[in-house]
Formats: sequence, C-alpha cells, structure tokens
Amino acid sequence: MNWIVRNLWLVPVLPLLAAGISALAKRKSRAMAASLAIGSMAISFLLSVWAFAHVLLLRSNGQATQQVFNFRWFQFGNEWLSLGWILNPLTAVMLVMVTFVGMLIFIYSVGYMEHDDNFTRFFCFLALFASAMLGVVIANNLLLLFMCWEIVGLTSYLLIGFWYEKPSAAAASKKAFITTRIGDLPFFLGIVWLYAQSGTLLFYNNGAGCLESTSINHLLTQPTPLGFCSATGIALLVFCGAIGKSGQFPLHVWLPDAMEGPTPVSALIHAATMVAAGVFLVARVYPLMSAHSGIATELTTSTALQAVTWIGAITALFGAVIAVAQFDIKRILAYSTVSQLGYMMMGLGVGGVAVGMFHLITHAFFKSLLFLGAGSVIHGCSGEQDIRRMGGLRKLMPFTFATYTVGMLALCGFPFFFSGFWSKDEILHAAHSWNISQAPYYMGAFAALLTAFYMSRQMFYIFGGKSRLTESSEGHSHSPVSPDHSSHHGSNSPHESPKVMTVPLMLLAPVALLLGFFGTPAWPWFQSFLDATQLAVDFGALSEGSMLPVMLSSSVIVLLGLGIGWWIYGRRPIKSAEAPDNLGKLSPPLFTFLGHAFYVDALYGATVINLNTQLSKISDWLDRWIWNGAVKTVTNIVLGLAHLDNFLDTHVVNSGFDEGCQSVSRSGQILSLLQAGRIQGYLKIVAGAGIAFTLLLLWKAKI
Amino acid sequence: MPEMIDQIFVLLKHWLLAYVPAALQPIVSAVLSVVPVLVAFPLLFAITTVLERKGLGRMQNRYGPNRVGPFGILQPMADGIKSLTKEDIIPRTADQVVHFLAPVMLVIASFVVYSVLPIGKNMVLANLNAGVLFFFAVGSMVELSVFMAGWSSRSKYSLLGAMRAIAQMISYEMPLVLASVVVIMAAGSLSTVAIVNMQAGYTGIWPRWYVFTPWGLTGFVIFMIAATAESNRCPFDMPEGESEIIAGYYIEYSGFKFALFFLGEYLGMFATSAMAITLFLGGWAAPFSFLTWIPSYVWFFVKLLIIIMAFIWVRGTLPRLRMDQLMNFAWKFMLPLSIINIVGAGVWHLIPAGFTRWLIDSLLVIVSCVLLSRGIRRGKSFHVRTYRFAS
Amino acid sequence: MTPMSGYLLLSALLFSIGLAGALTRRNAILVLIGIELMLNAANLNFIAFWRYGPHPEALTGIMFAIFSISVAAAEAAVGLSIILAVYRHSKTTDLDQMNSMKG
Amino acid sequence: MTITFLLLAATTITGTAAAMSLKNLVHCVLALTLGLVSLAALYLQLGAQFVGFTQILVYVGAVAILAAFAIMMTRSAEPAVLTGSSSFRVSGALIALVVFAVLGWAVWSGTGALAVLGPEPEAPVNEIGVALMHRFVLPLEIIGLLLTAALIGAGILAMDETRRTK
Repeated sequence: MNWIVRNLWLVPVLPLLAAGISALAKRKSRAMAASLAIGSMAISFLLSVWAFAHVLLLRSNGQATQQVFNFRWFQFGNEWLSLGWILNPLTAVMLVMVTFVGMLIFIYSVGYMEHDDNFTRFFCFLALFASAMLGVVIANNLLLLFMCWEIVGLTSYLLIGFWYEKPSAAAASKKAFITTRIGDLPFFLGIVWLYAQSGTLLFYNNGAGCLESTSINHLLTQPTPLGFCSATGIALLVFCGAIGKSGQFPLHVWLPDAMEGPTPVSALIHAATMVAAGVFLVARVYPLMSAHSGIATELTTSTALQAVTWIGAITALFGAVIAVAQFDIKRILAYSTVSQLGYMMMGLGVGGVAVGMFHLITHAFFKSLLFLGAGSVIHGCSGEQDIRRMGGLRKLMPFTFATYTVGMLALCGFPFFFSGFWSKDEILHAAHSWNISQAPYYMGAFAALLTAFYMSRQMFYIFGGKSRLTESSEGHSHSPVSPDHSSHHGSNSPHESPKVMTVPLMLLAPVALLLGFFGTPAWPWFQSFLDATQLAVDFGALSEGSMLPVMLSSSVIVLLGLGIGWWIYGRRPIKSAEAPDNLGKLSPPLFTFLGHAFYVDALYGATVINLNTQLSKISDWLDRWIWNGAVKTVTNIVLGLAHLDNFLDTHVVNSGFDEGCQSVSRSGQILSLLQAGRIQGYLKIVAGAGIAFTLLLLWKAKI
Repeated sequence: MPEMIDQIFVLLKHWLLAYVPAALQPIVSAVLSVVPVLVAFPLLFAITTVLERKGLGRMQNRYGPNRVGPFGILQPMADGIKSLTKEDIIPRTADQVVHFLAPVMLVIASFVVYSVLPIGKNMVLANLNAGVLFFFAVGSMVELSVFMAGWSSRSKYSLLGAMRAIAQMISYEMPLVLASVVVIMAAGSLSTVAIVNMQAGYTGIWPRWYVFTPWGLTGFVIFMIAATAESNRCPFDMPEGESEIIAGYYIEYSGFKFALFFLGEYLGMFATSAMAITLFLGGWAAPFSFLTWIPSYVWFFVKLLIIIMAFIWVRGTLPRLRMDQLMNFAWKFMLPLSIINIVGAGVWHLIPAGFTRWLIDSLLVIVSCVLLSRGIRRGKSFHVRTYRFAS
Repeated sequence: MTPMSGYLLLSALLFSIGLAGALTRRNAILVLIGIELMLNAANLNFIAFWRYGPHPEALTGIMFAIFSISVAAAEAAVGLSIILAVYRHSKTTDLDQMNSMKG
Repeated sequence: MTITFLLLAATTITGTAAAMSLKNLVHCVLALTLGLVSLAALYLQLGAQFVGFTQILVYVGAVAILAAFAIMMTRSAEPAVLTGSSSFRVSGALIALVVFAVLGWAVWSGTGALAVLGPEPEAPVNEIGVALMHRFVLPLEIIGLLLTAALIGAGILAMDETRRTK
C-alpha cells in the first residue's frame, strides 16, 4: 500500500498537534500559535495534494481509486472495534478543499484577529476544528466519523462563542450547539441501529463494510414495524444529523445566529467546511441513502433520497426568500449559505454524489471568498455590519470590491464564466429530469432568481453610492460592534484591509472563477472523477436533451434577478442609512415578516421552548409544593422522634454509658503502660512473637 | 596479515601461556591480562596530564610546561618524583584508617571497572553477562571513597567538597545510567562485548554505531554531560572549586596520596569515556568499512584520545556553574530528557524502519529539549545564598 | 553440613546481628541499617534456596531478591528522609528522646 | 563449604557486626559497606551475577551514601553521651541471641532433605529480563509505582518545612 494511504492520518493529526501545543502555550506566544496552525495546515495541504495526486495516478493507471486502511482499536467481548481511514476521490477532493480554504482562512485570520487578546486561543480552536473536520473527511468508520463530527460541533460552539463576553455570542453558541445536538441524537440512534443490524461500522472493508453490497442487501431485507426497510430508517436517521449540521430547513435557525463569531470562523465553519460536513455525510453514506428495495432500475428513487430532495428544495427556497430582507452583511450571506446548502442536498437527492459535491466544492470557494470579503469590509468599516450604513466602498476598497464581485457573480451563477453557474446548472438540470416531481426544479429556479436579486441588492448597498458610515453611528446599536475593532480603529473612515487579508481573497477569487470548468456538461471531469467513469470531451452534451433549455433559462433567470436588483437598488443611489428599503416600500408587512425570517425563531420560542418552560414551571411547582410538602411532613415526624430519642438518651442511656466509658478509660490507662514510646520495645515484642511462632512450627513439624 | 596485527596481543598471550604448567594457567592468564591494563592506563594518565596542561596553556595564551624534556613531555615524570618524595602529612585530628583507605579505594574502584571494557577485538578482561551493570555498580564505589576522604580529613572545606561531590555524583548518576539504557534496549544485552559486536557491522561503508540514531545521539550527549559531572571536571568542578573551597575533598592530602587521588580521577574519566565509546561509538570498531585494516585497539585509543581532547577543550572554554544551577540542570533537564529518550528508543523499535521513525524520534527529542529548557529558564530569581552544611 | 545449610546459618547470623542492632542501638539511622541487614539476610536465603532448590530455572528466588532489594532501597530513602524530618523538628536522632507518643 | 565461602562469610559477619556495634556512625556505615559488598560477592558465588551487581549498585551506591548523608545532616557523627538503662539493651541482645539459636536449630535440623547438589543453575540477564516482562510483570509495575511514590514522598519529607507550607 502506498505511503500516503498508510499515513493519511497525518493530515488531521498535524493540526491536532498544533492545537495541542498552542493550547499549552502562553497567551503571549501569538506568533508561535499562528505559525504552528498555518504551518501544520500547509503540511496537511501538501499531503492532501499528494493524496489527490495519488488518486489521480491510480485513476490514470486504471486501478481502483478507493483505498482503505483499517486497524483494530480495542476489543470488547469477542468483537474487535476497528477504525480506519479511506482514500477515494470524494475524500481527496474534500481534503484538498478543506485544507486549502482552511489554510487561506488561517492566514487571513492573522490579519483579522490581530488586535484580539485571545489570539492564541483562537488559533488553537481553529486548528482543532480543522483537525476534526479532516477527521470527518478521512474516517472510514461511522463511529470515528461521529466522534470527529462531535468535535466539530464542540469547536463550532467554542468559536461562535469566542467573544463570550458578548451575551449574543454566548447565546448564539449555545443555540448552535443545542440545535445541532437535536440533529445528532437521531444520527446516533441511526449509528446504533446500523451497528445492531450489520455488526460493523466500517464503511468499506473488502466486502464486509456496512456500505458494501452484502450489508446493504441485508439491511434491505430487514423490515421495520413502520413498513419500510431498515436501510431507509437508518438513512433517514443519519440524514437528521446532516440536517442539523448543514442547517437544513427545520434546524437551520442556528446558522444565521452563528454569525456572532469572528468572520474567519463564519467563513471557515459556516461556508466552507462544517456545514458542508452534513452534505459530505450524505455523500459518504450515499450507498445507504440510495438503497431501494424495489425493482433495481435507474428510475426509482429511494424514500431517503426523496426526503433529502424535498428538504433541500424547501431549504433552498426558504433561505433565499429570507435573505432578501436582511440588513446584516453576514446574515445575508448566512441565509444564502442555508439556501445553497439546500441546493446541495437537492443535488444529492436528484442527481447523485457528483452533482451535490460539485456544488459543495465550488460553493466552498466562492462562499469563503464572500465571507472573507465581508470580513474585510467589516474590518475596513471598523466593525460595522449593517449594510445600510456602508456604501461607496468601491473606491475605498478596490481589492475587496473586485474579489467580492467575483464571489457574488459566482454565487449568483452568472453565465458561462463563473463556477456557480456550472454547478448550479447541473443541479437544476438533474432536478428538471427528476422522475418524481417537477416542483423541486421550479423551487430551485425561483431560488436562483432570488439569489441573484439579493446579492445585487447587497452589492449596491455596500459598494454603490456614497459612504453613509459617518452619519449618526451613535444611538444605533443595531449591529453590535465587535470588541476587537472598536478600540483600535479610532477613525471611522473606511480603509482597505492589510495585505494578509487581501492576499487570500485574491488567491480565492480565480479559483472561484474558474473551478466551474472542471464540471461542465461538455467536459464533466469532476463527475467522472467522483463516479470513476470514463471521461470524454463532448460538446454535443451541451445540446443534448433538456440541457440547453435549462442552461438558457437559468441564465435568463440570473440576468433577470440582477436586472431587478439594479432596477430597485442600483438606479438611484441609496441616500441615507435611515431611508427605508426600496423593496420594503412595496409591502412593508411582508418585508418585516421576511426580515424576521418567517418568525421561525419566534415560533420555536412560542412552541418548543415555551413548552419546555411551562413543563419546567410545572415541575418546579410540583417540587415546591407536592414533594417538598411530603419531605417536610416526614421531616417533622422524624424531628419529633428525635426529640423523644434525645430525652431517652440524656436520661436513660447516658448514665449507663458514662460508667462504661470510665471503665474503658481505666483499662486504657493500664494498657498505656505497654506503649512505652520506644520503637525498639515494640520490635522486641514482635521478635518474641516470632520466636514463639517458629518454635511452634518446629514443634509441630517434629510430631 | 591485518588480522594478525589486530590479534597480536591475544596471540602473544596464548603463546606465552603455552609455556606455563596447566595448573598455573588461570592465574598467569589473569596476570597477563591485568598487567597491561595496569600499565597502559597510568601511562595514558601521564600523557594526558601533560597534554591537558599544554592544551590549556595554549588556550589561555601561555606556553604550559616546557622545561622538562623536549617540549616538556617529561613533566609527568618530574611530577611523579616530586609527589613521591614529598612528606605525607596527615592532620592530627583525622581519622587515620579512613584517611588512608580513601585514596586506595578510589584507585582500586577506578581500576576494577576496566575489567569489562573491551579494548580491542577479543581483548577484554572479563566478558561478564551483566558487564554494564558491573561498571555502574563498581563506579558507585567512587562516591563512597570521596565521602571517606572528605569526612576523615576533619576539615570544613574537605567535608563541604565531599558533600558537594556526592550530591552531584548521585544526581548525575541517574541520567548516566538512563542514557545507557537506550543502548541496552537496542543491543538486548548488558554485556559490553555483545554491545560492541552489535555495532561492529557496516551499512555500505557507514558504521552502525548507536550514536547515529536520534535516541543514540541524545543518549550520547546526555552520557557525556553526565560523565563530565561524574568525573568532577569543568564546568561541573564545584566539589573542587579552587576559589571557593580550595581543592574540595582532598585538601588535606599531600604527597603520594594526593597523586593517587589525581590518578583515580583521571582513571575514572578514562573509564567513563571508554564506556561512552563502548556504548555509543562502536567501541573498537573502525568508523568506515575500508579502515578495518587498522587494528581495533588503535581505534579504541584514538576515540578515547578524541574524547579526552573534548574534555580538555570544554575545561578550557566554559566557566564553572553554581550549585543550584547544577542541581536544577540534573533534575529538571537531564533526568526528564533521558527518560523521554528511553521512550523515544522504545518508539523507534516499534515503528518499522524508514523515514517515519526518524522524523518522529527526532521531533520527540527536539520538542522535549525545547520545552525542558524553557522550564529550566522559567522563574529565575536570585535569593540570598545560604550554605546548609556550613550553618 | 551441606553447602546450603552454611548459607542458611550465615543468613540466620546476619539476621540476628541486624535484629540485635535494631534492638539495642539508640540512633535511628543505625536501627534503619539493622532493618536493612535483616532484609539482606532474607535475600541471602532466597538466593541460596534458588541455587540449591529443586527448580532453579524458574528464577523465583532471583526475582524475589531483586524486588526485595528495590523495596529496601525505597524503604531506606523514605526512612532516612523521615529521620531527617524528625531531626529538623526535634534536633535529635536518638530514639530514646523521641517519645512524644509515650502513653 | 569452600575456603572462599568461609572467607566471604567471615568478612560479611565482621563487617555487619562492626556496623552494628561501632561507636562512630561513619565507621558503622563503612563497615556496613564492607559487609554488604562481601554479601554481594556471596551472591556471585551462588551464580546470581545480576543480583550481586544490583546489590552493590543499590547498597553501596545508594543506601550507604544516603545513610552517610543522613549522618552528616543530623550531626550524628560525634559520639553521643550514653544515657538510659543498659538492661534494655541487654534484653535486646538476648532476644537476638535467642532468635539466632532458634533459627540455627531450625536450619540444623531441617535442611537434610535438600542435601542433593544439583548442577550450577544459569541465570542469564536475558532470561531475567524476559521473566520480569512476562511472569513478573505485575510485581514489576507495583515496584515501579512504589519507587515513584517513595521518591516523591522522600522528596516532600526532606523538603524544608518553610518551603512546604509556602
């Protein structure tokens, strides 16, 4: 086996080491923590590239591109629990993406977090996060994956709540943690169920793994009381975990709030990696997801995948609609992320691993670009996050503007040149030809329109017109000022960010621009790489079937969205920060409704949380009156008995006891004569006893 | 022919033994083996003293001894005659017997350890099963003789010197032994002959000495530092610091007994150096496979001389440490490092051969080195100094 | 008299010497040394029984002796430091004067 | 019953007896060293090389030095003025004598059965190591723990009281 396959564990372990060392480091050793984290990430990146090249080499040699390395961890009962790692195209692509984006974000953080007191701690968490994420990627065991998954959740909690003095950050971190935990509970149940059914948690193990045909077929024949086979049940439970982590529809509420963390965190966790973990999980267990017991033809889709598709479609539309009415720069991006994650899920559901993963990869690049750009904007505006109070930054921050535009066009899926176009188009095409329903296609298309619209809105707000930053920045505490920027940037004039922040942007921009060409229908290199099929350049594929109409219509949709955006926001520059939103003027109640994200949080507050509060109140009442009353009664009875006992004790027992005590004390005085305080005296007694025993033994032996 | 020259002393001994009646052969054989050692190493002592004095002189921009004989090489003879003819003064209150026994015991212990050191191929006095253990066991007797000397003199200075010397020797004995444990782990034997034989092979033209591994190098460095402290040499010459306690535990000795102490110290230094050679530098093995035609004992002495040179160089270069620095260094740096080194050696043997184990082992040693040295430097604050034994 | 009984007698004598020292000397350090001597007597017994016993290949006697030496070393270290601590407290190592526990 | 044995037994007894009876504590420790080294030589006589060297290493290199240190630090080297009852000491010596008598009798009467002299057993270091790591690994671990505890305990005990309470 190749060196890189055997030593793939180094990729996550190096950042882990960096995290461990910087956890022990002093607070002052900032340079060490940063260089350790970046250095380890760079080495991991090189190793990932190596692994990627190795997979490419195998592929060009026509060998199997999937290699696993399993080892035994520990034994319980008669069974061994095996762990292991896997190298296949999926892993390789994710590794390169995560390490590359992660490295750039680390470098960017050096600039962004420069003034923070807890710089070292930040890098420790970042490295730990990267390590856990890479662990998720390479894991060849569902349990190992779950462990890393939980560490990812933990570090997400730590990073969102990094500025824990801020109550909103603390609350957001708690919310993120608890919400994802809700998803993880069914996930864990799914793992347990899977283990109970198949007896192994290894994904691939030379035919004995739980994702290989033997096990899948076994799972398909196991019925459940609810009517579907256990494969579907497990897949749905596992998908719950993905819903939580990837911020899909019912559990998306934590993701926008998670923007309370530092911006690099938003970029790293909530754009590139952690939220992608859910999508990746679905892709990883795709054999399980797509297992169906019906007639094995291409046309049927498993129940699990249908669920994935619907959830994804709803999320895509839902996130896009909400994003239209947001004013916080990062919140817009967050809802856009929710929407794009929905796209990915939808892609996985309708088109398979390659379709969803392609959008994941392109999205990771352009969304991290956008987030880093947003961070740069926030940094330049001294911590201001409200887009109404920005404006006119095009001249002041040229690099940021240029790269942000690239990211924005990629996100919108601007035709032909931007990566988002190709990956989104892929999904729409797959949805168009889905055999169950056409609804996801229309939902996705409408979401694409909205995406183009809200992104152009954001662009015009931030970069168009004149700077509105200086007007009445006091009194409005709509967006909390990040503690790290408030003190050091006394002047309020926007400025371009330092090199260490713009260079990652400039590195990411071309990737976001060009990555799409690896997956065009004419040259579907990415898809063939993931599916291990033959690759051919075929420009005819562009005009095949419904491909061309879908492409054209989505282009039109994007242009339309951008046009509407320009019509509403770009025609006339926004005058002041206090002016009402141009779209909001059309229907203020609806706009407010959207601005509060359909009141989902409030709904949860009114239902789940309220129920919880009521229940706790009830139990508090029970505790206070019923149980406490019972305890009080028992206490009083016992107290009465104790008083009686006390009386008996003082007057009846004590006189007898005193007598006993005195006799014991007298005998103690007599015995204390033995205690001469001289060790050698005691030793003599021991020796005497030894003599006696020896003599006894000898005497017995003689008889 | 090279084989002949290499084994010439062994063959000579066998040839001589053939003329001796069978009953006497064991005794004669022992005498024939012991006498060369008893001659060679005191001779080396003589050479070393003059070398050291001349070398130190050059380092300090002066000539060193240059009066007796050509270039002063007969100086040790003059010194020897001087110390033999000097009056042997014993302090009135001294404990006569112990005062006499201390140097004798020192010299005897220093000589006895040579019995397990392989000077050349097939040239070892006793190939003991537990040779390394024997070396350390007998070596520990030196401490007792130092104590005897310091206590029996009934002098404040000598007692202080002895206390310092013993504290230092006990402290550094532990890293010394632990550093050699890695070699014992690698060789799987406590026999010095077996350890040297394990290192006598070659990979291509390169030798397989244990010093050429991360743990071996670390062990060697620890061993040499500890050996410097064990033999009370600069920069660890606290026990005999001239400016503080005049000459340490042998102030009250004069004449021949003083010379014996001097001899004992140097013999101890040679012995630990020879042990370092045996454990880490391949003993009598040649450094390259194409140099094996040079007799093995020549290599042994060449290596020994190189290490002695290093000792002299260090003595001429470094200033003396303070007592607390010395102890901190032993307990907070050397001891943990040598324990980590043992772990490193274990890891080395667990991982299959290749680049990985080099990386992991080197990283382990370097990282722990850095962290430990940080620990030593932490919280340096100076207190009023108190002398526990003088108060 | 077999070779083994020679060793055993020597061991008994050593034990008695140690015991006599431990019982009669007044200095705490010497009492400790006496106890060490008794331990050594036992070690000699172990080695002798290993040498002349029926199963020398089992190495049990040697092992016991090694462990016993280690325990003795630990005992000496702790014992001597206790003596030092006591000395620091009461300025004496005379056992007769350390009688604050006398009943 | 060879000359060597008698010689070594004589030095052992002389050394230990001197260690237990001399007035000067330093002399006691030196005599003890003599006794223990001859005891180690007896171990070598019996073929237990490893134990013999360990004995020298531990007793001469550590215990004797420690005892010497303790003597120096507690200023016990100066002979103390004799006080206390002599009858206490006489009774101690008597008890030791009785113990020897009993043990001697036991040895004299009990070892006839083991008179057969087997071949010289081998105890190579390798086998001792293997045995330590396999059959005796638990005692080894426990001893390791004990030694660590003793090291830490001795350090804390010997620390200055002022520093301990700080």
